[in-house]
Amino acid sequence: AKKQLVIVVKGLDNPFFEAINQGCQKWNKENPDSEYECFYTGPASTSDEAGEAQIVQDVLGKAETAAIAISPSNAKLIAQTLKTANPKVPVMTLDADLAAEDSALRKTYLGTDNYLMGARIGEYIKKAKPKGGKICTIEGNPGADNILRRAQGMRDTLTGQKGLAELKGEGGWTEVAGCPVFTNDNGATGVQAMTDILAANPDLDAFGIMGGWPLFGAPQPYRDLFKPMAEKISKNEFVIGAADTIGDEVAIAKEGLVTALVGQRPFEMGYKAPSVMMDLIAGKPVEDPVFTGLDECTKDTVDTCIQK
Amino acid sequence: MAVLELANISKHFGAIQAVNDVSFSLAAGEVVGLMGDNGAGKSTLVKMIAGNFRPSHGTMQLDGQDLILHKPVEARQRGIEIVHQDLALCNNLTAAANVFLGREIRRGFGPLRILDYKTMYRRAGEIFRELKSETRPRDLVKQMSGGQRQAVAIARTMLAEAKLVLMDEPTAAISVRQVAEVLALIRQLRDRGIAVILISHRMPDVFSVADRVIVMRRGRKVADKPIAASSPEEVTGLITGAIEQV
Amino acid sequence: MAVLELANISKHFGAIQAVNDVSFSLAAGEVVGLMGDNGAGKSTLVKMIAGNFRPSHGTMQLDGQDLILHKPVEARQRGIEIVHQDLALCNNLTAAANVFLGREIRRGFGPLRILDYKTMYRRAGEIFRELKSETRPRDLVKQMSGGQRQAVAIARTMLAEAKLVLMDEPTAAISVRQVAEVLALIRQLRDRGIAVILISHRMPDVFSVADRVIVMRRGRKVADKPIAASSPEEVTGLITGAIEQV
Amino acid sequence: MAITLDQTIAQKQRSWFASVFASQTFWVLVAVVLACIFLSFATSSFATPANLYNITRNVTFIAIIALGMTLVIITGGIDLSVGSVLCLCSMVLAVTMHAGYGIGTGIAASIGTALVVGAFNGILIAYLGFPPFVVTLGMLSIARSLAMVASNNTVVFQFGPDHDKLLALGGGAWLFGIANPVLYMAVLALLTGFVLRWTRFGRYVFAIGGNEHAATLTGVPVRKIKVAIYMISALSAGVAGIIQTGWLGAVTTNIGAGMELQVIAAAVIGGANLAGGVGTAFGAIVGAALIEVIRNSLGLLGINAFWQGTFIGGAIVLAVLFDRLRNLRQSE
Amino acid sequence: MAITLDQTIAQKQRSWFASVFASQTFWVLVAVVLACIFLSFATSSFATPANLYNITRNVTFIAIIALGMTLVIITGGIDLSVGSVLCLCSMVLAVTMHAGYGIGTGIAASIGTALVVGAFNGILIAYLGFPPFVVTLGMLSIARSLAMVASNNTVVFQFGPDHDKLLALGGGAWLFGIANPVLYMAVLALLTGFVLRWTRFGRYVFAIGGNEHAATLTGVPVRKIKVAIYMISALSAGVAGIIQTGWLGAVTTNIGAGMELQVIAAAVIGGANLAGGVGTAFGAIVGAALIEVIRNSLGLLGINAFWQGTFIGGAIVLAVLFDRLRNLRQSE
Ligand SMILES: Nc1ncnc2c1ncn2[C@@H]1O[C@H](COP(=O)(O)OP(=O)(O)OP(=O)(O)O)[C@@H](O)[C@H]1O
Ligand SMILES: Nc1ncnc2c1ncn2[C@@H]1O[C@H](COP(=O)(O)OP(=O)(O)OP(=O)(O)O)[C@@H](O)[C@H]1O
Ligand SMILES: [Mg+2]
Ligand SMILES: [Mg+2]
Repeated sequence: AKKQLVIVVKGLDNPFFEAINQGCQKWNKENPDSEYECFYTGPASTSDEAGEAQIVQDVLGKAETAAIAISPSNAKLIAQTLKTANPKVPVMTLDADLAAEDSALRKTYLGTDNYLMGARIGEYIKKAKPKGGKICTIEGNPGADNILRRAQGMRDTLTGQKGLAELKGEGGWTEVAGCPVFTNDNGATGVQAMTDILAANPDLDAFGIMGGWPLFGAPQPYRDLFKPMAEKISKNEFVIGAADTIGDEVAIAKEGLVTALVGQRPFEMGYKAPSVMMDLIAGKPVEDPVFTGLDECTKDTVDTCIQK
Repeated sequence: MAVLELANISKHFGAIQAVNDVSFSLAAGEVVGLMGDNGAGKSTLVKMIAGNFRPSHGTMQLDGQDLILHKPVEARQRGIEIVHQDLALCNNLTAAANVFLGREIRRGFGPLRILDYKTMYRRAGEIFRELKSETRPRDLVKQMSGGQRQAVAIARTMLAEAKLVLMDEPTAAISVRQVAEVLALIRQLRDRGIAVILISHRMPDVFSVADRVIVMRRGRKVADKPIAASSPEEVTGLITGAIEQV
Repeated sequence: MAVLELANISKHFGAIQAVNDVSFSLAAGEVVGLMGDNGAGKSTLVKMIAGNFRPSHGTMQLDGQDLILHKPVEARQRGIEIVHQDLALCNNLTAAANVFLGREIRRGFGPLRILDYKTMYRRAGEIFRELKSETRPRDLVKQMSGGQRQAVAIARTMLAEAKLVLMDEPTAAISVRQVAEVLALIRQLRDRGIAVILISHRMPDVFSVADRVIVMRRGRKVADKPIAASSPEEVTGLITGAIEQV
Repeated sequence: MAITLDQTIAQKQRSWFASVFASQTFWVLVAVVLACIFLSFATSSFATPANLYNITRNVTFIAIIALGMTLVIITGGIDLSVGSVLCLCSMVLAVTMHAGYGIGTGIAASIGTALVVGAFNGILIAYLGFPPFVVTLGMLSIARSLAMVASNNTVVFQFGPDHDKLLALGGGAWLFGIANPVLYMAVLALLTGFVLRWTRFGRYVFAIGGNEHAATLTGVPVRKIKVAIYMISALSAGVAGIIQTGWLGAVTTNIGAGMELQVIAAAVIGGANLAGGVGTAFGAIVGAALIEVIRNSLGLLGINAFWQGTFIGGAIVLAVLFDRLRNLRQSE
Repeated sequence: MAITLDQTIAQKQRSWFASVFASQTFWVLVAVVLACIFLSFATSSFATPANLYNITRNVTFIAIIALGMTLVIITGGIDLSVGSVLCLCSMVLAVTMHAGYGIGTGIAASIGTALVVGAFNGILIAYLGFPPFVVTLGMLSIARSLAMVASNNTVVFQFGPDHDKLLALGGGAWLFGIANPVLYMAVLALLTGFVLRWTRFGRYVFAIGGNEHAATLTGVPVRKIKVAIYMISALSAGVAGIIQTGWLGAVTTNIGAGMELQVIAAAVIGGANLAGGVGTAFGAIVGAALIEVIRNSLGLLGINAFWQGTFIGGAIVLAVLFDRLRNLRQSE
């Protein structure tokens, strides 16, 4: 059997990680003669943090494993796992990183700068509404670190201050009661909650959507919700900054139902990861971190914004 | 001709030999009292006839044809009705629903036939009246007294024309008045040519209604004789083992 | 002196008047047969004495002291034992475990007392032997015959010295041999000065063992007289309503 | 004497009126109505047509599955696989239509999948005697895994030539401005209620839940009915999946995750008894409605997200409290 | 005659040997052993000390909670809140220690929380007659919500002065290189087994599951025992939470999500009967072991990630198949 370059993602139930898998498979297809193969795995559900740690252990215990790239859903937990496992093979992080103080446990990070991603969403919102207003943040799983980082990036950008957990007028922005909303990575839940929030706060000015679930998971109700507001959105009277460019999201942007999308490049992550891991195995110097880019789409740039 | 004919029937549960090499035959319109100590195997024996268990050994014949039953409903289709010792009632249903369970009366045509509540309540009421039992057809069985439950179970056997009715202690928990009714009912069945096996621990009942008595002890048949040729004392002796065999 | 004294006891369930203004008293060592049609309210009456239901009206006294029971275990603490009509057995436990349920024998000291299986099996075996019942203490109740189950329930009342034993149809499903044993047991209890209320539909049992008979009809007490002054025919008449009241 | 016997036989212990008051469903309905009245006064945004439209539509997915689940629960079973089956059926529909087939083919494939899954569950439970909990827990895992396989774990959001028909089916409002899913729910609820009350099948479902052994002894085809019940349960999940797909306009492999507990909660809150033998179609709808009203109100009232779980959990418990208190008082 | 009666009374229907063969636990154990043997030959990485260390440790969290769950299931109840209670207790421990308190205080606070939650569940179920499913489903929602409130939804990974002690507690291997959690599990399993077999409390637990009405009639303090049972269940979740925190070194509000179904699956696979009255401590461990061995083997065998759910679900069903087939053959 070939030696394996293993990618462990947070959960299989997320199309985002499937894009990483596609990249991984493409690498396999292009490198049939390599002594390595890219192997993709993860727990069934994104919320199964302990399950991911167990899989990491399993992988590290396997003789075939030559290197491992992990997308930690609970950074501290994976750090602890790595500490106890004391792996002999190179370890890197992918898509999500370990905490700064644990960075010695991995050789490099390949992926999106989540804080930057949130900051970019924040910039779009701020640009559209410089004076601020009422905002609601839509988040994913309550424990998901990358989402929390994005939210922080957005809040920091909106206010110009660092580390606020909740906006109470800083920089003109106020988070309304009942927010942030946790969608548990479920499109229907997300869009139902947004509907309720909008009904309860008719004077809301902006949504900051930190994970694209309501758009790509429930595009139709999302359209139903914002079609009546398309006019306001085009005039920047109502602003929606959303993460990801998955599924129907770009089409929604094209219809003018979202102010801006800031997307990651999961395919690129999956495609690049094997090469980076081979470099690590070979002992070559590797940059830390290796950021994959962001795709930013507005109504006007939809046709060109996605890097292929 | 024999309605029912058992030949060398045995049944064991693991190490327990519940019924051991029992043979007898039953003519139409004959009432047989089946007696024996607790655990003698009476219920097990009638459960085999009713299709609840399959015999470990031996053969059964009904009206001269092999009786091989895979499930209880087959027994009923062959004309064998049984009142179970544990009554087999659904507590969450009404008395009428229990009486008609498995043979609901419906009205309407084809696939659109719906339950005919009215007729079932009426018929159930009639049967209870016939049994002189104060049982309300529309009430849930859950809240009924032991005797009312018994009445519901017995009412079931009166729905169809059976060839053979098996009664596993139908008079155990019912009052004098109803015992008399049940015994009268058994006589009615006999007069209509239906064979009855009556399991009972109540000597007077068996002696007043049965034509023959079969006594079992520890799974074996130890006596099988006409009532007229026996006496309560003898049967008691056979049950307890004071008399070995006749 | 009266062991038990009931005054104007009534109990209704919603619209159903199960027991209606019943009074009687019971002396030590007296055996009272409680008879009546199904649904007459016998079980409901003894369940009130055993602490299962609280009377809607009326008062009860035990040994001259008010008897107000909030739960069944209090009745037992006051010396009232009951054999329930539905036997109250746990199918997933052994016969011995059922007999000792709620009063397990333990060995060891203080908090570290563990179940004394050996003694319980032995004691249960002894009681079954006394009852002449072929019941295996180590077997699960689930697979037992009706009579074996009855024996297990009766065995419970023999564990402690009771003042009053209530038996709700203890002979309903057991064989002649065991009926005789149960009746003998009742006589033993009487000789030890224990009062017994025996609910039964079996006229011979009541007439052979009871000192007095109480008949209920539709929740009311319609007769309360010494056995010697009554006859099976009269009692039957009272039960069915042919005789209104005596 | 004969008269009194006749009278007794004609009597019914509890009047119709008393039974209604004794039913949990009634009290939960009261709770739903009270909550709605409260919300209408407490917030300006509750009693708006738009919000009511949303609420009624949101109820339907849980409610439709709860109908099937209620049947399962009445027989004394449980079906933990419904959330995953919803996902699988949605995915089969999406993938089929995405591949260019029409909506008819898509729905047929989806329903067929549901029936196969349900038959699998049912046969294992009824014929091999597996505990329903184990079989459907296994299926929970299997069905979602198959959905991943079917879709290659991608988001499907283009449904081929009949794309718009599908969206109209789930997202439209063809009658009096009532959301289509609500209409489907109403029809299915009436149908379920009818089957339970008026057909022999319904009677058997109750009998099995009351005393399976007795049902077998009296000739009820217990096994066949059980298989049918699990097929109906899976079918209800499939139907909900189809409608939800039409509403959402996209399918991901995590839709319906955790839905099984919500559905069971709805059925149980509505009065179905997990011990078997008790349950109504109307109860399933009322239970689902209560859960949705609470969810909706948390957003409208602006409750802190951290505390929302406490409110939802509390409400689930409270829903049953009414009923318990009444029972306790009565048993005194 | 007297001799035969004595003989009958002394007899036992099924020998000890026959009972073992008739138990589901035995057949699941056989399945676990066969799977381990197969994996030892099929993969080079299964029977390595490191992998065995991991497997045994991974089993423990599910297994410890399954012990408590088994008690609940024996009484005929169910506890859906264990995953959330684990999360809440972990969080209380983490937050307390993070605030600078010692490990003793932290554990006390955590255990205290578990007992309060368990008592709440138990009192509602035993004294107010709530259905266990409803109460613990509500608590599932409430406990996780409280964990969010307690932690402000942050990740806690610094446990104050006793940080290292906590990590050693959960992550160390103090005896013969066996992971600490495994030792705790073994002790708790023995304790549970002892309680069930040898104490009056254990006897009452079975009695309640067998026939609650009968237990009440015979003077078993049914309500108190039920409260105790739900407290023990929550406690087992709390203990698992403490150990898991020590192992993971970080707590988020996600941990334990969905665990309830796995735990119940473990208990049921190990032979506990959801209808009540049947279950063993050993079965809980064996059930948890089977689930973990399957999970572990899928990774080692390199099964495609999409198909893993199918294997896990299939295995859950298969675990019970052995037992079913044997039963079917016997009932012929
Ligand atoms: N399903 C079963 N599995 C194992 N043993 C059984 C089963 N059913 C009955 N037995 C055993 O078979 C024997 C005969 O039982 P059966 O019920 O036939 O007795 P019976 O004569 O009807 O007694 P009773 O008068 O008490 O009803 C008993 O020892 C009983 O324990
Ligand atoms: N818990 C209850 N709820 C409502 N009604 C009840 C309840 N228990 C008994 N009843 C009703 O009360 C009446 C008296 O019942 P009870 O069980 O006392 O009769 P019984 O004399 O013991 O009859 P049997 O000889 O058949 O056992 C019956 O009509 C019965 O339906
Ligand atoms: Mg019998
Ligand atoms: Mg009675």
